[in-house]
Amino acid sequence: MKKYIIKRLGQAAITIILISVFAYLLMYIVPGDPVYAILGSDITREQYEKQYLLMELDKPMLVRYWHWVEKIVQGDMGLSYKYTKPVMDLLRQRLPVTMYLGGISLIISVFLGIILGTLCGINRGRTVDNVLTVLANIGSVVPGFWLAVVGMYIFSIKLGWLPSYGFSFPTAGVGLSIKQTIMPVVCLSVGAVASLTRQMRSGMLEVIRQDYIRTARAKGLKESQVIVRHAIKNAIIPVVTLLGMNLRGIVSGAVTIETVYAINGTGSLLVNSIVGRDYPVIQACVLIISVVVVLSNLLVDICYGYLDPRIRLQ
Amino acid sequence: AGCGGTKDTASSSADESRVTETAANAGENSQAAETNAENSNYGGTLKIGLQNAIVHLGYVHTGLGTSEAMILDTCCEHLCRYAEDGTLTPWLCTAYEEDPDNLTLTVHLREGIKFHDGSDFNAEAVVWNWQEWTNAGNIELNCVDNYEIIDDHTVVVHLSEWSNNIATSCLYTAGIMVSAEYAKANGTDALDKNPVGTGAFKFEEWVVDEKIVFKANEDYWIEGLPYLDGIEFAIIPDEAAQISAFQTGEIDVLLNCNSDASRTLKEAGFTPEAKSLISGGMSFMFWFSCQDDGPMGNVDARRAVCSAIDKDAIVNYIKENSGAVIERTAQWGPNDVWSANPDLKGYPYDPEAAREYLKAAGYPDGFDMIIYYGNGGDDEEICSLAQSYLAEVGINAKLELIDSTITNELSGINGESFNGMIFSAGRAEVDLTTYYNRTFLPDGVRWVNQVTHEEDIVELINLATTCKTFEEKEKYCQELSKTVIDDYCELMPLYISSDTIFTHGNLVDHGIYQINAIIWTPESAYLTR
Amino acid sequence: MEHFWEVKDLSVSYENLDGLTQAVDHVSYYVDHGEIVGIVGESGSGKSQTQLAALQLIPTPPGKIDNGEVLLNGRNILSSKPNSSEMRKIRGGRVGMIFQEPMTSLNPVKTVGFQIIEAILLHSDTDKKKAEEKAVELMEKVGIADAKTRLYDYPHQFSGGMRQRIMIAIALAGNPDMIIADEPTTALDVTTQAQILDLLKTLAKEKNTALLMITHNLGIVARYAERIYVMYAGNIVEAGTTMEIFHEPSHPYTRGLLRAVPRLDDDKNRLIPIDGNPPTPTNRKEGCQFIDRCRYACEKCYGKAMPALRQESETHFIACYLSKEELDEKEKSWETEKSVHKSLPGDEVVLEAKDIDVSFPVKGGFFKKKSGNLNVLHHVNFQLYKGETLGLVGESGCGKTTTAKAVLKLLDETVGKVYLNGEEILGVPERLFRKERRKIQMIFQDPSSSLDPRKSAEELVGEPLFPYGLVKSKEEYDNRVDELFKLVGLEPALKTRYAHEFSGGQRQRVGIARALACEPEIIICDEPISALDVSIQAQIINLLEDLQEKLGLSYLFVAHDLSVVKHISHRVAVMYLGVIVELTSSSDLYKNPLHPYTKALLRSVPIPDPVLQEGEKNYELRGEVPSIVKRPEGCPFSNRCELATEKCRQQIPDFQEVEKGHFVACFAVKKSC
Amino acid sequence: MKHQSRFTYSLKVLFSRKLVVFAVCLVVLFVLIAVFIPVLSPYDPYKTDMTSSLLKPSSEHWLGTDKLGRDVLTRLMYGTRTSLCIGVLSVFLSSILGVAIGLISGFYGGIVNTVLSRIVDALLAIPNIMFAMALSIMFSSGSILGLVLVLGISTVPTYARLLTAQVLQIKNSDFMTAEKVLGISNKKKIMSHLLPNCISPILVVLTANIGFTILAESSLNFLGLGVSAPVASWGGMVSEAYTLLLSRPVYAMAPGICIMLLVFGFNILGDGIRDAIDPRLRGTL
Ligand SMILES: Nc1ncnc2c1ncn2[C@@H]1O[C@H](COP(=O)(O)OP(=O)(O)OP(=O)(O)O)[C@@H](O)[C@H]1O
Ligand SMILES: Nc1ncnc2c1ncn2[C@@H]1O[C@H](COP(=O)(O)OP(=O)(O)OP(=O)(O)O)[C@@H](O)[C@H]1O
Ligand SMILES: [Mg+2]
Ligand SMILES: [Mg+2]
Repeated sequence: MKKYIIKRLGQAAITIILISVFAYLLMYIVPGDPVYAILGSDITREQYEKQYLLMELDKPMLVRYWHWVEKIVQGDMGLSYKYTKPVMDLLRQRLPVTMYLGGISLIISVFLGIILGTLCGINRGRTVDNVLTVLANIGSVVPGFWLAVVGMYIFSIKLGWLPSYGFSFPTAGVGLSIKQTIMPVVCLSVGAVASLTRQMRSGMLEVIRQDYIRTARAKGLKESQVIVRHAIKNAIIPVVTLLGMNLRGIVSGAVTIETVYAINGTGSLLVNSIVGRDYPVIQACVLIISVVVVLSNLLVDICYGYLDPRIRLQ
Repeated sequence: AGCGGTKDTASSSADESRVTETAANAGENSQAAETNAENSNYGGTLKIGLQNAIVHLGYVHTGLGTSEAMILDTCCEHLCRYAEDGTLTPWLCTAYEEDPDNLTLTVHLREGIKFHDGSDFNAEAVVWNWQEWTNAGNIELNCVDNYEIIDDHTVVVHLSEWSNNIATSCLYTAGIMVSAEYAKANGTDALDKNPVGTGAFKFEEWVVDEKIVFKANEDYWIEGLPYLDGIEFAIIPDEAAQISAFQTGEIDVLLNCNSDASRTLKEAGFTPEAKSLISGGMSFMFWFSCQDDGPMGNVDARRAVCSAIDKDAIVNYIKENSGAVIERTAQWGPNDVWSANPDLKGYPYDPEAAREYLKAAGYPDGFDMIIYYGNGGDDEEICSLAQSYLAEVGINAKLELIDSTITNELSGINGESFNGMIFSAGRAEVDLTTYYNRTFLPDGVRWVNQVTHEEDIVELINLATTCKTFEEKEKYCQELSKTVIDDYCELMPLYISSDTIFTHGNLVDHGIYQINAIIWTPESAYLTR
Repeated sequence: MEHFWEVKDLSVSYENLDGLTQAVDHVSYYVDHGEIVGIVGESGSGKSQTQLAALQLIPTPPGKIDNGEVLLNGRNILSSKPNSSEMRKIRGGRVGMIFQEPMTSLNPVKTVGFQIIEAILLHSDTDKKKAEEKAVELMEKVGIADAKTRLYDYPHQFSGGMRQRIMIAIALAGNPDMIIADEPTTALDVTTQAQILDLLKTLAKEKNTALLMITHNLGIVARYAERIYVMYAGNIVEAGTTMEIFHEPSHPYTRGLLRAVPRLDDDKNRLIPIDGNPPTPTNRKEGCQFIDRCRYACEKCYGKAMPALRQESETHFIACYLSKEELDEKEKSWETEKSVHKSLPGDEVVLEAKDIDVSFPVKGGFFKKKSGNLNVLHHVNFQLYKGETLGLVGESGCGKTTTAKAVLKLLDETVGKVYLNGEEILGVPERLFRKERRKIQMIFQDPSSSLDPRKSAEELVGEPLFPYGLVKSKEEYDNRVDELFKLVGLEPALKTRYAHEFSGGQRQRVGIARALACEPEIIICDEPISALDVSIQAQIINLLEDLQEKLGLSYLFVAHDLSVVKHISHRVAVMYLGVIVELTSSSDLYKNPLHPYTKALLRSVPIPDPVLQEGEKNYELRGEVPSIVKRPEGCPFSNRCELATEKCRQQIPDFQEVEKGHFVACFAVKKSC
Repeated sequence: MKHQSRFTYSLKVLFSRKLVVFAVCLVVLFVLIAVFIPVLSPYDPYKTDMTSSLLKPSSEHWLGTDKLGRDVLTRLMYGTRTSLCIGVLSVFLSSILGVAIGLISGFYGGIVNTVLSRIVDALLAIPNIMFAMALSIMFSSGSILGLVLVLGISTVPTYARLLTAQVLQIKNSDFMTAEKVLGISNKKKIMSHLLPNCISPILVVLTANIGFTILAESSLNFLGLGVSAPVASWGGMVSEAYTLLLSRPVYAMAPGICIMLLVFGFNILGDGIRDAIDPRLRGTL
């Protein structure tokens, strides 16, 4: 197992290095002069040239990449063009928000997905299964932002139950925080719940056909015991490997949902900085988010090892 | 008399009464406040919804965006304010005198005012602010030779050459006052995050991209003001959320919404508040890329484009749907101001004429072009409409959405010419010299690679900035306007729009957008229950 | 008379897209206390479904128990609901079950201890502590060493044989009165098979537990069962005591099976296959199900319902319209058919393997660095003569396939020399060797995975024709393809079909035709029949023999079934953990095995003859088959060998000729020539 | 099953589920609409008419008109064309690129595979929408073709990974060994044996991905990075109408519902095909 973890760590490291290259390269494939991005309109030639040199735009790309990496290793991601403050500070504010929302969504969707998927799987072909399957299929096709807008109209304007925008951590007041969190979390989770339900359902169907389930039944176990003790853990294994994908989906969802609900997380930061060509921020966001995804995948793989003893020993 | 003469005399004679008037106003207001306190509710925190993210706040010496400038007015004040008729009126100063012959501007400061950090507002502070303005690379005060401090509350500005804009520059543009002592102690960068002014509200907290909070200034120099306990700006970029937050009462005021939001709110029973403006609206126009080798480089082709589009119809349509006050104009600035040229025709809608122009330009069957537009506002609809008009005379326009960086790049000093036009908005300035020089002079910074730098235009601009009498300036400006638009057809103005707000009707004397979008007088606003 | 367990008229059907499947059709049988009863039948004949349905373990829907009753001590248990507590008490408590696949029948994510203890707790009132003790006891009883320390290991940490032992422990956990063992050893090696079956038998006899043993291997029932039921297509076609079934087989199917399987003790030259394919019980037609494949069928048999079981003697029942005499009569007329024509090999060596070593790099660590070697083959030597069949047997994982691949030059890891017609081939670059590949072809174990599912049979068979210039024109091509089809006994009309549209036997024929298309001299057969049904195996074996005679081919025939290898080969090589331990002529091998491993192997193979089995001392080979990863230092067999000495544990014995043509690698065998 | 060709059998499995039949009908309906719009609608999707702006649904305009007075239903139908075009073409593009990369990395294995896999890993870690956003600014033409490129390229890694795994698996299968034994050339092995056998799982993902691409396109549009006006696209219509949800619910909901229906159709179809051609694939994606 230790070997396995080390190996996966190594792979993750290489992946992260590559991501850093991509993140850096983004700046060059995206059109738009970074000088204008930093200085805005109405700049004089002198201002332009000064800034051009300041940003080392005259240096070869590899040199700049190297400088960038050097700084990142020291924990410095540069200054945001737009906010003129260290990107690190920005991320320190924004990342927890997205991680909090994303984390809650992930937890909720995993729980719901597993429960609903199991329900579908063991009731295959019955009404519960049919209804839930259709719902899951619908859930996976609703555009998140659209749901967010529709939800806002219903729960904020029509019913007045939930606030229309904003986000705060529970430390700043539990009641408000919960109210503000409900809709974004729902919008972020719907897709993941749906896909996890589907995955869990098929996992369950697969497992339920297995010989060891028959063995468990032949022992004289109750059906519920068969499912809880023998089926679920096995069915979860393939679902766990797909968690990484779901995480990626949730992060993607955050981009639009955060914009709609005026939540200052990494998603909205990224949108703003892409539109505003705030390159240091784009690079940092892409890097950080991808690294988070890579690390979560790593975590998932390790969990996978613990869930599945067959992997653990290899 | 110098060329600022007309204003000069008017303002100095009005100074005294103006000052007393302000004081009286304040007194009245404070009385009203007391009565109000008994009957209805004022105080509380005013929440204002804002769609743009705020980037700079207090470091006044860098150029501030529209919303930023307005927000800063919550805590910082100018030496002068604009009256509703657009004239400069003393506020932190009590009076000023311009002397074009001696090249001086004398400013008398109000006494007994303190900055929020407790330091005194005095001549030294004012001079520091001006110098800081110039140090930051702004060109407005470049004609100043030196500042002479007569006493604690009197400053004389000595000019090296006369500029008829000097009062505006010193007293309004560069006349926003922040604490010099604070800046000296903490560095000017600190001001960016923590503005320290003299205003009715003190800066409290700024959570980037989320909210900006101000608290009432107990020691405000006008007794009894402000009424409100605080003001909070909430930044909500999404339109749906803005509408929703406003309707549910999460915010009291919604600033600057586009026509969709206006329409929805109007249908929900709210009335937009907007003032008909003499100056200070936004001017919406198409800029041609006149230096391009393609059809756009041909003045007749540009004329064809102008004539093919029914600008009046488009503007009427926008007017109907929008909450703002909208005025169709064929000039860069508003229609009824001194710089406007009543003879300017601006190519009225005439498809036949358009076809003629096309023939003259050598494109009888029309041509292809691009229309760039930005994200937001009603830009997309306007451009779509323009496109469908152009299609009727055979001009095949392709719409392309670009973002602000690309717009800045195209309009900047390295901008490449393209075969088309770009839809853009800018401040509708009455005094053309403030913007025309940035654009049409060969060493300008805006659209320089797109507009033609015709000799007659350059000459008119120079004449307009350096002339000493107002009449001359009026004449040159009007001529300039006609030359640029009618003769060379470099741009196609559509309309001027005021800024609008929606309130729940319980906000009194809010002072928002009374003069223009960057000026706010928050001190006497209050909420009723 | 009341039996302990009696199934009466049980019918099970499945309904799904393919149509209605009558998996079990009016099956009746009984088992008494302490009795060992066998049920034999080919794959799909409904053996498992009968048992699962009796315990109401079939999935419903799509499955359905149409009618019948299952009497446990006279009480019909089918009247209880599938998940009722009575039913659950019976499962595991009265009737324990062991399933076919030890690899998949245990929950991979739970420890074996958990799974055994769970079963104990279900059927007794003990507390957890006691249950744990009992679990350890059970594990020791089924022969797992260090039971205590291994209690909380996971299933994958055990070998297949050990897992099957754990399954037995689970089945025993509830102290059942009957154990149903559903093909408990199909997936295991012969030596392990013998161990497991012996264990089961001992346990059953010890406690007077009834044992229902389901299998498709006639040898197993002959050796272990007291009474036998033969199933075919959902029906029981014959029932009787073991003696009756093997010595007076009545039903044509039983007779056919006995004639079709090669026997270790019998030198018969030719197998007599059952024609056709086993039926799929889907959308089946009325009447005798065997009729299409029956060589005895006459007008009497047609157009009627399924024949009922007819009592022949007190214990002997058959389901056939023909009487025993009529059947015997017919059989006599075919006696002459058993003609002898086994071709004799020439003395020209066509393929020679000299000191072949194959070791796979074991990769590990951070950058997949090579961290060691897995030495799979060790000094493998053999010669293959023209027209000869050389058999290669050995337990699973011993390196048979690796040997086959090595001589085919498919493994880059191969070290040593391989001579094809006297010329070394391992050193030749692939680019140049490609044209030579024609001469040496291969037939694979799994006929379905070795045929590209997306190509028609014609494309598969004809593929090498043009590249090798074996045909010139399209016309020639078509003719040649047809010819090849006929050669392997397939209708040329079938050539447009895709692999999955053939039955297993036909698929293997396509595979053979493809190998023949190149006009090879040598064919390497890697377990070509082990994936096939017993009745089909004989067809393929005969085909291979015929082709050898017709085309003078040489075969390297790899298999783990000693009887088959002995039957088809001129000479046999026995492999153990990557080392050939004995090589001799096939008759010599049975009569005069020299290596202790060969001896053990021969004695593990069950012979489908109860009389012969009687005399056989059931030889216990100690321990599990070790994996190649943990090959002992010296002689690979040293840790299981009764005769092993210190020398054996330290040195690898040479592979030497001890008698003429008889090679052995063992220190205990003295050279006599 | 024996005498039934695989294709008809697959079809039978496919259509045995009512939901799949429904999905197929949906997709077919949308395709028909996309093909025959000019015949179906009397209105010009681009002709603006400011006088009939934002009309409520009526017998003339079944779903009302949009801000510029264009018939909403007509534009929705043209939007079908856009969405289908983008969905189908980008998936086509990405699968071709992905298959090529997957084939190369799977067949040659070793260092090529290691390098490509790491790159694919890295790309897969970058959330799709970010990748697409960056790309869409890069190709900032706002044209359908641009979006096809953007969405196509951003999903290439998915296919590449899937195909690599597939190739690695098939490469070592018995029938590929058989080809080697027969002495068949590499080129023929890849083109006529390896590739056809890798295609079917790709087909499944491909169908479902059309749906996801359409969703992604609408998200991009919502963020202002979609097709430029005046081309009608569902995503564009959602973002142009969502603020009008209260006053013009039909206009605001309709494009969203269309997106859902079409994506739903493709998803179910994908699931159905998967079940039909290879039940073992269930749950692996
Ligand atoms: N779920 C099912 N749906 C349809 N048919 C089924 C199902 N399960 C089993 N069958 C059919 O029932 C028949 C009998 O199956 P069964 O498992 O009893 O065979 P068996 O004799 O045990 O064979 P094997 O030796 O392969 O285990 C088979 O033809 C099979 O196709
Ligand atoms: N490419 C490989 N890399 C590493 N080990 C391998 C490789 N191929 C085979 N082995 C190992 O070599 C040993 C012999 O394998 P081989 O397939 O030759 O056995 P076999 O005798 O054919 O067994 P079976 O009867 O199960 O087919 C096994 O332990 C297997 O795990
Ligand atoms: Mg079975
Ligand atoms: Mg093998």
